[in-house]
Amino acid sequence: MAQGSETRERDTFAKLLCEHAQVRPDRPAMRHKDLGIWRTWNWSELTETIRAYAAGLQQLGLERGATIAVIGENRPAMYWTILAAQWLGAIPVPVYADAVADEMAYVLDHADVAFAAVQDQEQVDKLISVQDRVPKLRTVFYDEPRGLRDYDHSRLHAIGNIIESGRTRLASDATARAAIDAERDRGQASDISIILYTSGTTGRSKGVLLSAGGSIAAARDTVIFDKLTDRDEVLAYLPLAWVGDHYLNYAQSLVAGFCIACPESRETAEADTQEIGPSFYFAPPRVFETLLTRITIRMEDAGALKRSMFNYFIGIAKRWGEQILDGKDVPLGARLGYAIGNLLVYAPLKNVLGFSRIRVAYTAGEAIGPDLFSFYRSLGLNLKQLYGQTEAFLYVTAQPDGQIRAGTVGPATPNVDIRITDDGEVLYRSPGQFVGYYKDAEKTAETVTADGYVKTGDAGFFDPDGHLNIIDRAKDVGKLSSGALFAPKYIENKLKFFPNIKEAVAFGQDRDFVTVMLNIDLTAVGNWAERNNIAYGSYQELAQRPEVYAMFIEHVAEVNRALAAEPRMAAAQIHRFLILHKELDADDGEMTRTQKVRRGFIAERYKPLVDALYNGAEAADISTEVTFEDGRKGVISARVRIADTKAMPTAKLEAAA
Amino acid sequence: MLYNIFIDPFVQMAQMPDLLVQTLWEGLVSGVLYALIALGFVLIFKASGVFNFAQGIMVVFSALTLVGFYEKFSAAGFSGHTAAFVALVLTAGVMFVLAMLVERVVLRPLVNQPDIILFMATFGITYVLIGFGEMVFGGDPKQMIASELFLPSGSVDVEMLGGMVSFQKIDIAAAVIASVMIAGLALFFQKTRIGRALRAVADSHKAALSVGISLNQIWVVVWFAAGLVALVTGIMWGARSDVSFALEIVALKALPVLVLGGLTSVPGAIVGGLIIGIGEKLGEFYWGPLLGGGIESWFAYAIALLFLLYRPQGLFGDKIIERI
Amino acid sequence: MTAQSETLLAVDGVSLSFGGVKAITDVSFDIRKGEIRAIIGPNGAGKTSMLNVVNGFYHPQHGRITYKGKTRPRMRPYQAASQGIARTFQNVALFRGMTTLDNIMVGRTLKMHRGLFWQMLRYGPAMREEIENRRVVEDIIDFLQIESIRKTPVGKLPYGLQKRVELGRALAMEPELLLLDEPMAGMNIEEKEDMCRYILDLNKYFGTTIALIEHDMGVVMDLSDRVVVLEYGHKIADGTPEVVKADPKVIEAYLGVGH
Amino acid sequence: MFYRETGQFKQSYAADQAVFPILQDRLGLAAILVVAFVIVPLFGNEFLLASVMVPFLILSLGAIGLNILVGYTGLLSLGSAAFMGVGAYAAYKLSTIFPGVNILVWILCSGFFAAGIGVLFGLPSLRIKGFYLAVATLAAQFFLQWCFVRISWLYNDNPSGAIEVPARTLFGLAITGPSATPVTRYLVVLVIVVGMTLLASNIVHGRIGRTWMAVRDMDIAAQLMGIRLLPAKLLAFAVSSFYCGVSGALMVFLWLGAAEPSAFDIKLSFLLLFMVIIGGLGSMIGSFFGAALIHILPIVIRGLPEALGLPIAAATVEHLTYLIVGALIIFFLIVEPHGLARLWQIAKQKLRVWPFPY
Repeated sequence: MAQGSETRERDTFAKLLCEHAQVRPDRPAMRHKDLGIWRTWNWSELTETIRAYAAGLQQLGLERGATIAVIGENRPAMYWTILAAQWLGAIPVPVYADAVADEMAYVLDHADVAFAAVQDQEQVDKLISVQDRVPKLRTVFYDEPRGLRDYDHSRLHAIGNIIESGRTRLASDATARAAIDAERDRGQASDISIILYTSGTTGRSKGVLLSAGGSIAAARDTVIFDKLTDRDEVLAYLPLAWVGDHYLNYAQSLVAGFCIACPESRETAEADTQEIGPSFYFAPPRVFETLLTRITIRMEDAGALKRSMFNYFIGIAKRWGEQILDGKDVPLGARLGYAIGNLLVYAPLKNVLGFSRIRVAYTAGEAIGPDLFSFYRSLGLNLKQLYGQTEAFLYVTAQPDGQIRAGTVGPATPNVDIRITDDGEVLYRSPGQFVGYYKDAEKTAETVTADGYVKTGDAGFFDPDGHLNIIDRAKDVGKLSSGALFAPKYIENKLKFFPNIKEAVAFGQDRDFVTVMLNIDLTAVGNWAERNNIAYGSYQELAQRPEVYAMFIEHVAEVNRALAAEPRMAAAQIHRFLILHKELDADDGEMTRTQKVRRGFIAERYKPLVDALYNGAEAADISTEVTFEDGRKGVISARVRIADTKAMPTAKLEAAA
Repeated sequence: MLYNIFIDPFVQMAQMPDLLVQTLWEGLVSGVLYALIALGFVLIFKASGVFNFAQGIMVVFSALTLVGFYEKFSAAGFSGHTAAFVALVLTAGVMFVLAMLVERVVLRPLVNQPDIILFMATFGITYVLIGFGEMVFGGDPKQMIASELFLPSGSVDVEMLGGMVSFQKIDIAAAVIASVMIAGLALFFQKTRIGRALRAVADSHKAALSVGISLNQIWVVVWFAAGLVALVTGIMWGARSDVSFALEIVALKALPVLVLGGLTSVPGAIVGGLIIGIGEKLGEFYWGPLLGGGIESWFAYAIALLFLLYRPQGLFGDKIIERI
Repeated sequence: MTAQSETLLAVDGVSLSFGGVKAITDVSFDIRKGEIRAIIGPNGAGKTSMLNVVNGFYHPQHGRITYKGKTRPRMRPYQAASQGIARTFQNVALFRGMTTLDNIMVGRTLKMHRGLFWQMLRYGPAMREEIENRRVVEDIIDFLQIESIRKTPVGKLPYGLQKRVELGRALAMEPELLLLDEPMAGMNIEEKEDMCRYILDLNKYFGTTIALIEHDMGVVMDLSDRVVVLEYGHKIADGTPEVVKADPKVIEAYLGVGH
Repeated sequence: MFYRETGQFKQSYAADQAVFPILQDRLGLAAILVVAFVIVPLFGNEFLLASVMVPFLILSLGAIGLNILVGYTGLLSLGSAAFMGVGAYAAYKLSTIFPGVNILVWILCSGFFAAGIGVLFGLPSLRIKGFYLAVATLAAQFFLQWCFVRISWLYNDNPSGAIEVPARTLFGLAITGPSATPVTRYLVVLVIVVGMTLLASNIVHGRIGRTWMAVRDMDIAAQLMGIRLLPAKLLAFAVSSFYCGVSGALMVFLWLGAAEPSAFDIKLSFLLLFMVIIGGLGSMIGSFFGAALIHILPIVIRGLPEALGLPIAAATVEHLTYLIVGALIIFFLIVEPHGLARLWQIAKQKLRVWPFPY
């Protein structure tokens, strides 16, 4: 394999790929569970595939600078498309596979895509349905041929066929190979390597332009930071269009040379995690939360003996686990107890979850409950937090091994420079930071300061150890009418730590007191109801059961107690709450695709409820329009009860700063 | 050879009809006893769907218990007849306790299990009964207290067909008692409330439940009835030979009888018993010598097997209809 | 729709009775290659018996069955299977002690030939054969989207999935004629939609001829090319869904039973 | 708990279809084999080897045979002892007619005779099912046993009516007859049993095994899959009887040394059936569990009074054994009708999902 010396520059992903093919040709590069077994491609096979794919795509007219949409789940063909496009200097634009046609049309149109590579018939159908709104879209490639046989194939190509034709072309024509390699070598650090569309907490999503050199530089820093090598392995299950997947799996894999494993299907992702046993893992707090809820529920069904053993050793872990993980000195007895616990509980538990081989795990995206965070760490899982955003190509801060504190997100990652403005907003400058928003110079200018810092929109501060503390979105940190600090997210996170509470939305801006809307967690509460013989026919019915309210009053009171203990937050205790009759849902626009609540939208949508929360009513009627899974719309109405809670006596204020 | 198999036996039958009658009679008597054992099986199978392998051992066990009680009482100075009848009543009591125990310990916990599991459980009962019986009564063969129970002995010799045919009185008594027993059971089924309930259960468990019959109660009754049948069988059989656990193997003979008659049919059990009893004796007497004798041990099964190939559900069994 | 002229199976004047009870009386109809043929009718109309006749489980007293142009002699079910007729059952008839994978693998029995010797060694040709057939089965698993229950014993599966596994088992036989006995009974709307899609895909892409019994009239009208209507063992109508729907006798039969 | 399966993924169907796909199972199996092949012969005393292990293994083999028929194919048989007898007598005749051929060859060949007879008696199984079939197999039991008594050619007209095992060697080492040491006999039996278990396990995991299970679970559906019932059932009878036959030959040649026809009476058939049902229908390992329970438990019960210094008469112990075995059968059926193998499976599943209960 005679590659040009240019590949040594390693400034594009395609060049990195070819370097791996030379340095570690036989190490696994990608796996996919397909038809029941794990297919594996090593770096040399992967490189050949990508080269052929690039050759095929070139033939179909994909050119340098053109954009190509990538719509699908985590499957090799999708990653290949990204790589092959980058090889040709084209710009991949991953799109959320579960996006409704409307959202998809906007992104495709905005990104000027003429090509789209999609997973299956479902996505092809979606594209056909928005055809007239994406006039530039010419050609669609698909991975799974099933159901597509009778479609008009003049503009439709199977990815497998493209790769095959590319292979044939390369094999039959010696110059073709040189030409395609030359195309790769034309790539340079300043190329735009990908456009990632942000989900946008407000307004339309924006296309974040990232450069090849920047992306690779950023990934290289964190690969060194976490000592990732080609022996590592990840299971790719995060949405392809999200910066997390593109960075943690794709970019880091190509920099470090480790293997990406793609699950068989969404339903099997968990089982596949256990089979692969990833060594590097990322999950948003929500996933860890769900897992913990399930652990708790499953353990509740265990026999008394096993349960008490479990609880006993979890107790030991809580007491000593984190200290042992951080390499601190602990008494011999504790170490022994922990070792037994590891044998009986921690290691088996991690095994069942597929976490046994994890060396480094991260969570981000939302604040994680301190107890939740410690729970996993105490089991010996090296779970850390990072703080980042798409514009930074993910990392802004990350917790180094051994310096973990639950409340903070750690110091700036290597080569990242952070500044905090006078009004508390966090700004940064990072190697991976974006080039700009696609076709939106105005927004770009709004976001980037004159001296090259990027505004995060988050409020935060550094603690004495230099670890960043994020309070909330800068614009969301508000005040009660009394002038006391009101950080809604902070309160919501505290509530959401209860396994029974799935979602919380806090209100209080310019009001006299704080109120919240809650979502029950159907699994946890349903289980609880079953054990307590509480009958219910639907989500709505369960949510409005007086027993559930009674339980939630307890939960809220506990949060109030915690708030009362913190001088800055004591005034923001929850006075009234209600349990929503339906689950907040991204399809209804109540949450973002990354599952963040859209507080403003909710306040508007449920205005009658918000009013009732503040006018002292005991219940309120509401009817809302909802979108069902199949896209149909309907209206559900309900009468929602409202409960009052006691404010806790505030802690002595003398310590308040 | 062919002559020996197909012609000679019949020639012999024709030449010595007295011997034929004698053989037929012996076959008839053992057939009656087979039928009695089979009857116990059928009772239980009909009412609870349990293929009670222990029926054979219950015969032995009841006979041993009877003799055991008798020995205790006569040793305590009771007169022969008194002791025998007190022992009889007590044995019946023991069979009732056994029925209760079986229902409580075995059937109730195993309700709704597949047939083969219940079948195996009755193997367990068999072993327990053997172990318990031998522990209490010892392994030696015992003499049945026939005369104490006013059962006749000796024989009636009738001159007929140019020879003497000898009828054991006890055999005649056995045939009579068996007939009375069967008639009694038939009445019980037809006329009593429990009998009707039993039939309801046999037809459909659900139907029985819906008319308010306790299945558990039924089981006890049925097992008790089977126990009484076993007791009678044991007395009769014991009067003809010794009472010992060697009888167990004879009890297995009830299986071909059942197969022949159909598992759920009382008349089937009787007819099957007679066919097997007579066929076996004829086979042994006329064809056995050709094969070296002793074919009684398997001849009954061979008859049953051949018959099954022709009619898999037995003589009186319900036709098996496969539905899909 | 073009290849539909050729008749795959013809039922000609078939009558079937069980000990005097007439299940089917003088019914004739045909199934054309590549079509989806529905058999409908009220309960007890003889629909399932009809399928049982077609795959050789019941032997009709009168009438003739012509399959692939040849009049079929009295045959056993396994012969029907080897001639490319597969079916599913009204009440799921899976092998409950086995996993999804093994159940579908049983459907490959006719395609596997290695004898006891190689099976015993589970090596060489036997293993190769096992793997080749596993591949086919995996394609079916993929087609029916049942990856996540591959190794689950079928007895533990919910009803809808059991039906899907049963379809998979029938597909594993690579049938030319697939008989489906109420494939959607007891399913919720979503499961029904899935099942419809599978049936249509099968018919469309693999050219499998399908005869199905179904109660859900909507499904029948959507799926089938032609419909036979039975009532009390007699054929009362036969034709395209539109024709059948408009037939007064059919309307009466269905209204008669309260539909 | 000891199952740490994270990271065990299969890259080929061969690996995925393996009989033991989980690493820990393979390790456990290896450990058991090491104990069986090395530790037991090294440290076991004569009693353990000759009276516990050898019979246990031989009975396990018979139970596997019966399990193939009853557990995998769903055909109830009460005649397995007779098929063991066929094997024993065949091996005896062959080894006395052809003394020059190694006895192990004849022991294995005897299985074919048993298989042939098994097929013959399996013929009715097409029409007969369930208990009716059990009765049909009883015909085999009593008929064959009668043959062993009446056909003197089978036991070379030995006046005692028994067969006596001639001394034979393998590589110069006595393996049968009085001079064969328990260790040698144990190892020979072990090799045969392990080897045949492996083969049986291969069969039941492949097409044939699936065919049998399909016939067992739903014979009508099996037919419609193209399975012909009679050949499938006859094959089950053949393989089952083969195993029983070899087990019977081993029983006479490497365990008892001599045997009368009564050695193969119906009680042995029942014992095998207990082993299969208590061990677990349709499970290889269950056959071993069952054999262990039914064979070793009475030994323990018999040894217990002595060990505890209780003066109990031998006869009483015998009766107690009956009583206890009977009670245990009922107990196990109530606790787990699907046998020890199911308990084992549940335990294994619990260990796999530990600390979770399911």
